[in-house]
Amino acid sequence: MTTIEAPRSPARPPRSKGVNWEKWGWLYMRASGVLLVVLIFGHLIVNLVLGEGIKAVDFGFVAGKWADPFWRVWDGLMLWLALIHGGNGMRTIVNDYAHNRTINRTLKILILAAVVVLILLGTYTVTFFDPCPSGAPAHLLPDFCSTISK
Amino acid sequence: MSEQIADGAVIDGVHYHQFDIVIVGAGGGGMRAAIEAGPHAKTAVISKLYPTRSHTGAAQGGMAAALSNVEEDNWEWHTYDTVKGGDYLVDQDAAEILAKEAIDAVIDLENMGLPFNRTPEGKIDQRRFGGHTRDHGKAAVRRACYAADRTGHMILQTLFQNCVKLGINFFNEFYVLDLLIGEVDGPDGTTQKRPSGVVAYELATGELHVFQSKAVIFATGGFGKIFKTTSNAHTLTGDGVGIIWRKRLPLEDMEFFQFHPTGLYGLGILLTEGARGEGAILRNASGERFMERYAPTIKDLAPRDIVARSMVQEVLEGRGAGPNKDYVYLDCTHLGAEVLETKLPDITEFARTYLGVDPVVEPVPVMPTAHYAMGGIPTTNNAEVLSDNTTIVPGLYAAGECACVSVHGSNRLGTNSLLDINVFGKRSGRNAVEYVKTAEFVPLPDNPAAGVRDMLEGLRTSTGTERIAAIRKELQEQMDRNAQVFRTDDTLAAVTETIHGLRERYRNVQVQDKGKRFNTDLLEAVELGFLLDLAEVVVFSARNRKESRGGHMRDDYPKRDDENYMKHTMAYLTGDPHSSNPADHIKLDWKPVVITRYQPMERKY
Amino acid sequence: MSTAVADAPAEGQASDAPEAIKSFVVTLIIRRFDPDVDTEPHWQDFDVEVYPTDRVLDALHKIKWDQDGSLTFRRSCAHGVCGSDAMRINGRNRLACKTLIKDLDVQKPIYVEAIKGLPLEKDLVVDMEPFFASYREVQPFLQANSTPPEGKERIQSVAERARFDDTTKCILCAACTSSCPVFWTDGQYFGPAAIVNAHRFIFDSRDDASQVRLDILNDKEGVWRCRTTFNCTDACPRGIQVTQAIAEVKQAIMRGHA
Amino acid sequence: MPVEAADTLESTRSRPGGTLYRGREGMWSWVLHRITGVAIFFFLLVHILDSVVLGISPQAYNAVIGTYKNPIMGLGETALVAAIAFHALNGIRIILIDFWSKGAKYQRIMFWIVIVVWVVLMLGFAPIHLMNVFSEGSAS
Ligand SMILES: Cc1cc2nc3c(=O)[nH]c(=O)nc-3n(C[C@H](O)[C@H](O)[C@H](O)COP(=O)(O)OP(=O)(O)OC[C@H]3O[C@@H](n4cnc5c(N)ncnc54)[C@H](O)[C@@H]3O)c2cc1C
Ligand code: HEM
Ligand code: SF4
Ligand code: F3S
Ligand code: FES
Repeated sequence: MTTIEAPRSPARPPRSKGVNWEKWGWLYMRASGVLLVVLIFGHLIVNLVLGEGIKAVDFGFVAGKWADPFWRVWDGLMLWLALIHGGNGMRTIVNDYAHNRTINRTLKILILAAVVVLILLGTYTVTFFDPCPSGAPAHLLPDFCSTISK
Repeated sequence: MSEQIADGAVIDGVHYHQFDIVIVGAGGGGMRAAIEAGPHAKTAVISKLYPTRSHTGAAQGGMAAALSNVEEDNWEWHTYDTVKGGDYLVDQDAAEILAKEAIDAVIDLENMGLPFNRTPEGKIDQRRFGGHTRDHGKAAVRRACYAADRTGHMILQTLFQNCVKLGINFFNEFYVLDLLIGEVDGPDGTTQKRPSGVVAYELATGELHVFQSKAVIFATGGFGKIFKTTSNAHTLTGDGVGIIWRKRLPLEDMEFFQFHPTGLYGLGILLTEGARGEGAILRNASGERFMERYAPTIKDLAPRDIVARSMVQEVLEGRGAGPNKDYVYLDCTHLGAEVLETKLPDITEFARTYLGVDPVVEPVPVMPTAHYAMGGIPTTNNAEVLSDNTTIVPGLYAAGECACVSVHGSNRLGTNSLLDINVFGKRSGRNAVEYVKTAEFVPLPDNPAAGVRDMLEGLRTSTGTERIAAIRKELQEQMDRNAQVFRTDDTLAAVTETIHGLRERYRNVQVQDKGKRFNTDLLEAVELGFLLDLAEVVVFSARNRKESRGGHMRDDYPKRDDENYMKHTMAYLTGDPHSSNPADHIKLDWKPVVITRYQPMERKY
Repeated sequence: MSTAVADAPAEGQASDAPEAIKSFVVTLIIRRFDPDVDTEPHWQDFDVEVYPTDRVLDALHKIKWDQDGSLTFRRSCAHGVCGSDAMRINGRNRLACKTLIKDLDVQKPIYVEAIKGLPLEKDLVVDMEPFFASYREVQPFLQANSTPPEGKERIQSVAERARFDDTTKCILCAACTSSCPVFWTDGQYFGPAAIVNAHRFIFDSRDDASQVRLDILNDKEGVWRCRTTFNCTDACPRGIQVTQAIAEVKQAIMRGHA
Repeated sequence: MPVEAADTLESTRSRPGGTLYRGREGMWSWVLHRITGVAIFFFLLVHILDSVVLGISPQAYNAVIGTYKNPIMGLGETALVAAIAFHALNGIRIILIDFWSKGAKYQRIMFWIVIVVWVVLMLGFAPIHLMNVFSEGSAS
């Protein structure tokens, strides 16, 4: 940075009334953070540490997990909490560094879009996931599929 | 003669402003005045520093007021102590006002939000301080209201906060360089001097501003920088007093400068008398509590002049500590870490930071440090500036350390200055408001900024070779050597010579920075000019007072001489200010001391 | 005892100091900028003879007074109480008058530059106006509805007084605000100093406008922007626990009262 | 002091515009928190997308997840877990600073605790994970 820092804009824009996003955002980051610690570490341990770790992860593995609604709720929660947490974090960062109004706007819209789309897709997946899609090769599916399909 | 110039006009590069009241200086005195004036008149405060940088913020120990919050006390005792502390050169009517209005002054500050230390009952706490006694000298009394050892900081912040609240107009880093005085028809056909405004130099841009106003209040603080070892800030160069002097208005009691006993050795940074108020003790090399010999009753809490002199005496008689036997110790070790950390945190840190000495476990090397100008711009009890012993300059006021009311006489008591700036700051503001209600603007002279412009351009473009710093250093060292705690005719004569030589050299001074914006080099050159002028007056007045009294100790005249010198010195600038012999341009006169109740007596503590 | 340190000379004593005290030469590398001629700041080296007990301010003075009079910086009290001379010394915000040469690594040059995030005016001088503007916005003055008895102080217990003691020490030097990475980003954040001065009143038992100040700081540019980087606390020359104060204000906003 | 002892070096070496601010634990922990946060965010985007593939077909999912089993990705995953672990631990530190009255006082110690716990976690995790990744594949 060789340039001289620009003066602060003289007048503060009027405070917006209504919901205080900054305060709730701040609180949300902390609340979600605490929950995420449990969710993410649980997730990591189950998927990467226990058993054969990453090598064991495949369709069958996930499907097996998701057969239990407990893990569906777990992953669903993680999805929502982490995406909103991350999205809000990214918004803060954009606000810090993107001073140009249009760039700032664009980036925030992109973040929002990414978060919304992924939450929708992800939620759809965890909710309507079919562990035993018909027509799939049986060896890729979890063991219990054979019992169900009969 | 130019008529009214509209507020905001820019003519020939000079900016014009118009206010009812202009206050020069944003220390405690200036801001206290602003709080009175702001709501009632269009007021501007012009300061060469951001207000919170003013040296009032350095004051530590406390502010006196006979609140009787912790023990019996009353304002009459306070008056007596002030008079006696000032070695009877105090104007007693003024001292009475000071002591009486002290109570309101403290309460005002508390009500404005000042966070004083509290007693267990939640009242303002008070501590002992040098020279403050109960019942006319019987014992030390707890009279100083304080906030840890940052009382001045809290006062400055509180006053600034209230100025923010009131929306006072500040012109920060504007350096006032001239006072404009016009002649108007007085009441009975005479002509009268009245201020028409001031001229200021804007540091950020290098441009000149003329502030036309009906009333001007000077609150520009002291001039300790004429000495080397001083508790005063680099910026305390006596500009305000110097401007008044150059306008050929008189200065009073300039020979009386206070040397505070406990300056950090070698540095002059102050360790508050509050330390001794809390029980700290002065010791010589052998660990003896030597103040017992000089002031048997109140010992270390004797007034500053006595303590400072005793310390120098110890050193001169070979009982000083250190490799050069040139300092004494302030011993706080028995106070304990608790008291030091809670009641004297800042000075504890100063000793640690600057001397590497931890007061909790070892005594701190100290020596007297130039601290406070008792003299200054003579004013009435209403803060009106005098042009001789009795005539006021209507519309011109002075308050704070730059003024001489005189409530401090020849030696100020600790905590009486923070009081002074509040009591007389308030009075100056009030009276200025009353004055501007009926007064008219005095027309500005033609080209009001011309004088200042010439001076600045002369300095900026000079091809001189003399270093500002070299001249200043020489002045400060010689003042320390010859006009400090002990003075004789010989030393004063020597420093008179020095000053003369330096004034000659100053004409050939070099300003290296030729730029317009933030030219602090130019500023230092101007400040040096004021320092030289004031040092000359100080020394000239000191030579003339052939007695010892308060802060003025003449080794060749060690006794107080009430018969000949129970009067204030008034110094006037006459003739050619550049003439070589000060006697050719300084005329001294006397002004009687106001004595009401307390007849001069020998001072014993 | 104390003599080893005490006999080292202070400012200006150099010339008549006994030989025993060793002075040495350090290099100061100062980031300079003269608005009249420069378009960009540049670095300049100065070699200065100093004593270990000298302050960086003394070294700057020696440069200004003996070498280059155009070097520009603010200073007044020279002992850390007026807040004039906050600057970035070796990459950290400090007061030049409270930084002793011996506490720096004198084998290497000392880098000195203006504080960051406020508009640079000249050499080490920045425009303080934006800083004071933020300060003014938090209503830094006592607002009490109750009237104390005529001619009497308001009562405040020792404990109530202690509640806000830490934040009364602020000298408005801007070392904190100009060390805050969030403030650097766009200068819109109120900054730690303004919050400290709001804290001073929010927790003063005599004040009745805490709610107003909490509302002001419960803003897009208010306390929530603080990312607890602690630069402010590390930089504060008065040892104020700045981040702690900010945390207390956040808590108060969440609670809904001081 | 003697003027000759100190002459100006006029050299103006080329140096960066300003020095890097030398913050301490608090600042560097924040820098890391920010960087890891962004990294995790982008990873998360990808990770959710690949989970969405679950809904398409088992073959497709296995193909995607297969790439995670390649050693390069294995290293990348270790880094990611390292990032998550730091972000999470430091997140807890931040939360303690915010909600525990002594949090600000102990923030520096807490930072070093975060580092220590993080190192321990990674020492526990990395070998297991890397062994799994680099061992001759049993699964699929
Ligand atoms: C270290 C120290 C400790 C002290 N402790 C105590 C104590 O415990 N108790 C006590 O009662 N007294 C104490 N005093 C004395 C007391 O603090 C001062 O005498 C008093 O604060 C002076 O206030 P003032 O408003 O007159 O001046 P200052 O606070 O010095 O303010 C002067 C103002 O004038 C401005 N100014 C000057 N020249 C110009 C110009 N030409 N143009 C524009 N503006 C100008 C400056 O910017 C500044 O704002 C102490 C003094 C010192 C130095
Ligand atoms: C594992 C548990 C997690 C915890 C405990 C946690 C905690 C936190 C906290 C407390 C903050 C706020 C920091 C501040 O205000 O200064 C934060 C910020 C952030 N987090 Fe997390 N987080 C976690 C997981 C995640 C995940 C999964 C992502 C990615 C999607 C993420 C991305 C971010 C981002 C981008 C920021 C903004 C950083 C900044 O503003 O500097 N975090 N995190
Ligand atoms: S909080 Fe500390 S660093 Fe910040 S302005 Fe106040 S004194 Fe300076
Ligand atoms: S440096 Fe800035 S981010 Fe917060 S802790 Fe201090 S205000
Ligand atoms: S000069 Fe006053 S704080 Fe450094």
